[in-house]
Amino acid sequence: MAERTLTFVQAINEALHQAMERDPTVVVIGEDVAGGGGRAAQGIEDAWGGIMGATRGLIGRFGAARVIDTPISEAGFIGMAVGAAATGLRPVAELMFMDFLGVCLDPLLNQAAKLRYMFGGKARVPLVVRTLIGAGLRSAAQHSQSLHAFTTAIPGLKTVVPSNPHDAKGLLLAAIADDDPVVFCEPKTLYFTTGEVPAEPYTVPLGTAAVVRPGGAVTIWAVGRMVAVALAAAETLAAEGVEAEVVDVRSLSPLDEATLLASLARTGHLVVVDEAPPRCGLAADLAALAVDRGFDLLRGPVKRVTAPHAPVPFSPVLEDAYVPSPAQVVAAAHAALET
Amino acid sequence: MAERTLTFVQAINEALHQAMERDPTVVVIGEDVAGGGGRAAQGIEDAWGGIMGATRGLIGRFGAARVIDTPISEAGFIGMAVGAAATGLRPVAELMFMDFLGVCLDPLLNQAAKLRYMFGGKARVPLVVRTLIGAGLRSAAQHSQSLHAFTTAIPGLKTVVPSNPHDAKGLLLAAIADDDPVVFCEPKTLYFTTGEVPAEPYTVPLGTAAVVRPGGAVTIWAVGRMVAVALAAAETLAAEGVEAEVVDVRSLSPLDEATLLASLARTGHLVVVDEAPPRCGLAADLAALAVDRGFDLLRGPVKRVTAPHAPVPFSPVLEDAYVPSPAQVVAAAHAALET
Amino acid sequence: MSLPRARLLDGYRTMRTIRAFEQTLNELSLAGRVPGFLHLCAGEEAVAAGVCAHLGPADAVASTHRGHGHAIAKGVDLDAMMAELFGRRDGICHGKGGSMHVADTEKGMLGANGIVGGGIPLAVGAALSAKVLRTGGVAVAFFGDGAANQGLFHESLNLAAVLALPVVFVLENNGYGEATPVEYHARVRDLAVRAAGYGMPGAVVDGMDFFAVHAAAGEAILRARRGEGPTLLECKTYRYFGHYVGDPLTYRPKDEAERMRAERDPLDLFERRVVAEGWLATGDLRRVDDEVAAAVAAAVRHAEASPPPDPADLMRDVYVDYPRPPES
Amino acid sequence: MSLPRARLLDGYRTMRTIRAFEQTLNELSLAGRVPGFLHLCAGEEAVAAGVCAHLGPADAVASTHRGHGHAIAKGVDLDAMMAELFGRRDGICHGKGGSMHVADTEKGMLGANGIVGGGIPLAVGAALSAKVLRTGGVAVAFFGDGAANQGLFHESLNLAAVLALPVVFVLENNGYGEATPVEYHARVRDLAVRAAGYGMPGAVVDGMDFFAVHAAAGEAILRARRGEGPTLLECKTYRYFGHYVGDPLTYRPKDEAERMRAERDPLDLFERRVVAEGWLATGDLRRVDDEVAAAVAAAVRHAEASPPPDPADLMRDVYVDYPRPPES
Ligand SMILES: Cc1ncc(C[n+]2csc(CCOP(=O)(O)OP(=O)(O)O)c2C)c(N)n1
Ligand SMILES: Cc1ncc(C[n+]2csc(CCOP(=O)(O)OP(=O)(O)O)c2C)c(N)n1
Ligand SMILES: [Mg+2]
Ligand SMILES: [Mg+2]
Repeated sequence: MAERTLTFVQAINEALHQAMERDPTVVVIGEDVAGGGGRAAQGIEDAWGGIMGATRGLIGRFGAARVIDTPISEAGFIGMAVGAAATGLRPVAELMFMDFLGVCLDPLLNQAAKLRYMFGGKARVPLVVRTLIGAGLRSAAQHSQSLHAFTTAIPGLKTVVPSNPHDAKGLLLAAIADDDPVVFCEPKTLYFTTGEVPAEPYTVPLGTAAVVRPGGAVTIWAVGRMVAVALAAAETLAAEGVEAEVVDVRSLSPLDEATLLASLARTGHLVVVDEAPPRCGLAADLAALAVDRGFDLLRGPVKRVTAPHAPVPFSPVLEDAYVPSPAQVVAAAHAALET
Repeated sequence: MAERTLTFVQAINEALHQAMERDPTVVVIGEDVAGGGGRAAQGIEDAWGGIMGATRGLIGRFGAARVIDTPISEAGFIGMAVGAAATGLRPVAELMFMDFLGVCLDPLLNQAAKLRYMFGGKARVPLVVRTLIGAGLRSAAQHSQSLHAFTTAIPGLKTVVPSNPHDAKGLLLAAIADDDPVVFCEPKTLYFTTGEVPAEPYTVPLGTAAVVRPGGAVTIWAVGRMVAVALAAAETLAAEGVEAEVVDVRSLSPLDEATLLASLARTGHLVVVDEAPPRCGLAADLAALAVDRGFDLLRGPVKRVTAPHAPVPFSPVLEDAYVPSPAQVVAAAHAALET
Repeated sequence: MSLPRARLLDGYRTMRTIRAFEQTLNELSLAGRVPGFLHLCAGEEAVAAGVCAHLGPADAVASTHRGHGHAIAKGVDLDAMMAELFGRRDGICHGKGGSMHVADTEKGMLGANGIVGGGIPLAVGAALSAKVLRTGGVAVAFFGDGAANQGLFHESLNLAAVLALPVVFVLENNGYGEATPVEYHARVRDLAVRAAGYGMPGAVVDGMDFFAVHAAAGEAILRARRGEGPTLLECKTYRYFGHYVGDPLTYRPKDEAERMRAERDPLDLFERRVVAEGWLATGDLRRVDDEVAAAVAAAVRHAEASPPPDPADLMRDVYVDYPRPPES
Repeated sequence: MSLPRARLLDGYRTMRTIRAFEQTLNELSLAGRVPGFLHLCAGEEAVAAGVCAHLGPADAVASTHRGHGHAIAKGVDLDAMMAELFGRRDGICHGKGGSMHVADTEKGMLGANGIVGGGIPLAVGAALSAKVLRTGGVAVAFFGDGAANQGLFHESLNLAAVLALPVVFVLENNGYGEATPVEYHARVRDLAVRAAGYGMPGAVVDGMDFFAVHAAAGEAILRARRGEGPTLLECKTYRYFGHYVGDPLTYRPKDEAERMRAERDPLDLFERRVVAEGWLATGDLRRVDDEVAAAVAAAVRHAEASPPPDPADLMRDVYVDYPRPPES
């Protein structure tokens, strides 16, 4: 088949179309996922299609019964989505920015994640919550957070973070088909990056990491937008004669420990790169995995590259200093190799 | 001075009395912190004094203007406390169970933690949120969580977890005197344990860990209720001839890395014990610290003992299996020492 | 307005079962024979019975921490429920949920809920399913006066109104949220007035009167089934026991509960009415009482005979499917 | 009802400053000279100006993502504000906050807020401080029609009513929350009716009319100052620009904004009234226009001349005091 290039957001959009096409129980719920409040009469139904166009065209194709604009009531509509998931639908809810978890944690933490367990296995909650993460758009402290560790920490939820258009489509289709609640984090600065995306529906299974660059000297585990940062660092390192192996973690929960540790076994040195601040984050989680199950493989310290322990600043110079850079990853690789 | 023994909850209650006595800007806010809706006229003002009595007697002494019963509106009253803290008061808000963070994360995540930074240093938010954590009371999945890693992860917040009555009083007085927002986690199963508590006001500074049992063979970092579990394990290990050093982390953010790493330097072997599930939790965070800054000190894998990746079950046999036990800590110490 | 004899007996049986269940649990809990905390709903039977009389298994209810009555009225098996409260393997949730999470999705019971207000959006979601899947079903959210001050209440009601969903919001106003009287926690006499803020009908009903609840709920549920949208029904009721078993009850006048029991007891009111009207005879009711007493006693025996869960099942049912959970 | 000449000029100056500030920013942003996203409030000037005319520095306001107008009306320095929007060192927040977090606690401006509804409880907290510390101050929460569907709105209003706090809730109903019209997101004509659910007075005001806002806000603020509790004031208003700069505005009729500008513009209405009544002369207003234009131009020059923040300040002001932050 001929190559076909889509942007990240087009890949998401295509996955939503295909999932809704194949399964009439899939519904899309969120603020302005159509836009204009579904005012078909005035011909302005699909005024927005999501703030960055991810849900564009859905209402025209599938109608207002399945593409549901909501009031600004995240706890209400995500809670509704949980209830709907437990009673026969497969809702895909859009939480515009993951920062807004602040106003709607309960339906995820205490309901979606726990219903099945609390009910002794009698419930299924096939819910997907799509949400934007990451800094870089000069949107300051309340619109730039990467809170994927919060949902990874919650037993009963699954969490994925695609790093490219191909995985975005495949992981989203897998998430929608999954019978458990999945938090699907979309790094917003990747939205208009492009990549090859097959036209037919396909899935990237949850619980699989991917080696995106082979190398024998040092392993770099990275997630989301940080995969590209790790790859850029690997280029610099290669120029120095240090071949880094880059692994895209991509499925945070379930975690593909085998692929991660196999890479560590090949290199013995490890850098973990994550866009969130350091405390109790994914980088710490993965470093802990390394030092527990992978201790015998380690020939040096595990170095983490993360955002600092601070809110995301607005000013471009500060924000640029905030987000982990290839240079920081290179330095960390040096430190990891130093022992 | 003669020894004086109080329960954990009495120590909290005494700290609240002393803080309110000394500083008229300290106010206590929460559901039934007095109880009976402050119905002084009917002589039933202090009907509850908090669900477990931590705030008992305050309304009688300081009046309804400073001891404020609220509706069941956690986001509202914790948000109110944030606004009050930014405008001259030192509120101590009670979030009955930390599980309820689900309905009130925003005022902590996006407001209290970030106001000062977003405002370029122009605000102070001297807020304390007291909250119960932990399993053990057969209260099932929504009343038993230990979510201290969630607030530890948030830059701008401080988080402490006392493990005994002495520290409960001293850390609470330090938290109330502190100019930053502090989440004060109270392990509910410790509430009626007793310990020596000086009568006069004193503080245990935030950012200090405590070596609670010296030993040279293996270090155990533990927090909250797990300190006692670690100490029990240390007894068993001592009987085997293995002297464990137990460090009570107690201040999760800021973290006393120096004291923690100094102990690791003495023993070279490490077990981390935490009551929360494993993913992106405090145990992972501390293990990551060890393998980064303490790698050269490590002579074996860092073993974590945590709750499993599951919600807290109701049934006593399951809940007992859920909570980390001294036997698990002993086994982890053996594994940590094996290399 | 009368009801067929069988419906009357059903209503009475439901209320009597709830009463007997709760009284038995109060004793068992005080005697230390049931683990954890219990929130009992004795006194509030007419609400659960009057509302659920209109519901079938395709209809859903979402409940609260005080959820035994709703579960019983929705047809959850008594034996399995009692075993759950004992934390046993044969419990309806295999011992994982306990009192605060009694649930049976097959019966349309979406669970008691430990989060005040937490069940409300779940009911809205069940209503969305009914609407999208055209099942003809409706959903009911039960919640307390205290829950009406949660943001989840507000968002759920507005959302249901905006989407015109088939859901009925049943506010059980028992006068208190924990120790706090409703007169303190809200500055309105009737919380039902909040419905107007969502453009939704609201009504106040005597929640001690089975017939009043039955009539009002019937109307609201019919509206919902017809696709005419949600309703808020405030049922004024009362809990006889404390907030939880063991509550010292320092916050309410000593004689308040006695007065309610004497004057407004939902079972007494029901009995007086049906006997006065000649719809049922006292003997009919006593027969039900006996059957219920036997059933509850049998449920306790069943629960006590049930083995505890297998600790090996600790990690079961966290997910439908999860490749190897992390070690800890 | 007239106002002293100085107050009239102040009110006009505030509105004109907001208008000029927002129009300038629209151009700067479209030209790519300001980083990030901007939510402009042109068209809504009468609300900020009419309300804040009653407030002093001891009074607090909490604002929204669309907060420039509130900040200006509350007296935040124009130069420092503009520098903030440019992300510069001399910004009122030293470049850390930007448009969505413009704040000046010394002026009682508790911040724009990126969380819809997020500022409402902060204002309630400022009111609590005023009450406990007996400062005589009041607090005002500004928020939009969309925010009225957030749980934070509900909880805050009820809490303020229960505690009888000196706070005024100013609902700026501009007809849309993002692309969603209020007719879709709520099933009531006036959101002010929600006040009744909290036992609080609610009023609907023409938010394009400075005098109407001024009068209604004056009354509500006086009530608050007298200890008589909170009020909900719904101001019907309109935003001229899109939700954010760059919004294609596909969701509203093409001529809607033009019609509003032509018929209901708050500055025009003000001018017509004061001139017709003979309170001010057109020349007075043109003089203010010129002064404002100069001030805004100066603010832009100041902002552009200000250096960017020092990257070394990245970790500053996370805490008042924190022993060694974790390395990363
Ligand atoms: C979000 C949340 N806040 C607080 C609690 C603690 N709590 C449990 S029941 C209850 C009172 C609920 O009052 P109401 O809604 O009137 O129900 P009732 O107990 O009277 O049936 C409270 C505060 C909780 N479980 N969840
Ligand atoms: C909790 C939350 N949800 C969603 C958003 C995204 N958002 C920003 S502004 C806005 C619309 C707000 O509408 P309204 O309250 O009417 O204010 P307006 O923009 O009209 O001034 C939305 C949905 C947000 N910032 N916060
Ligand atoms: Mg109640
Ligand atoms: Mg609006």
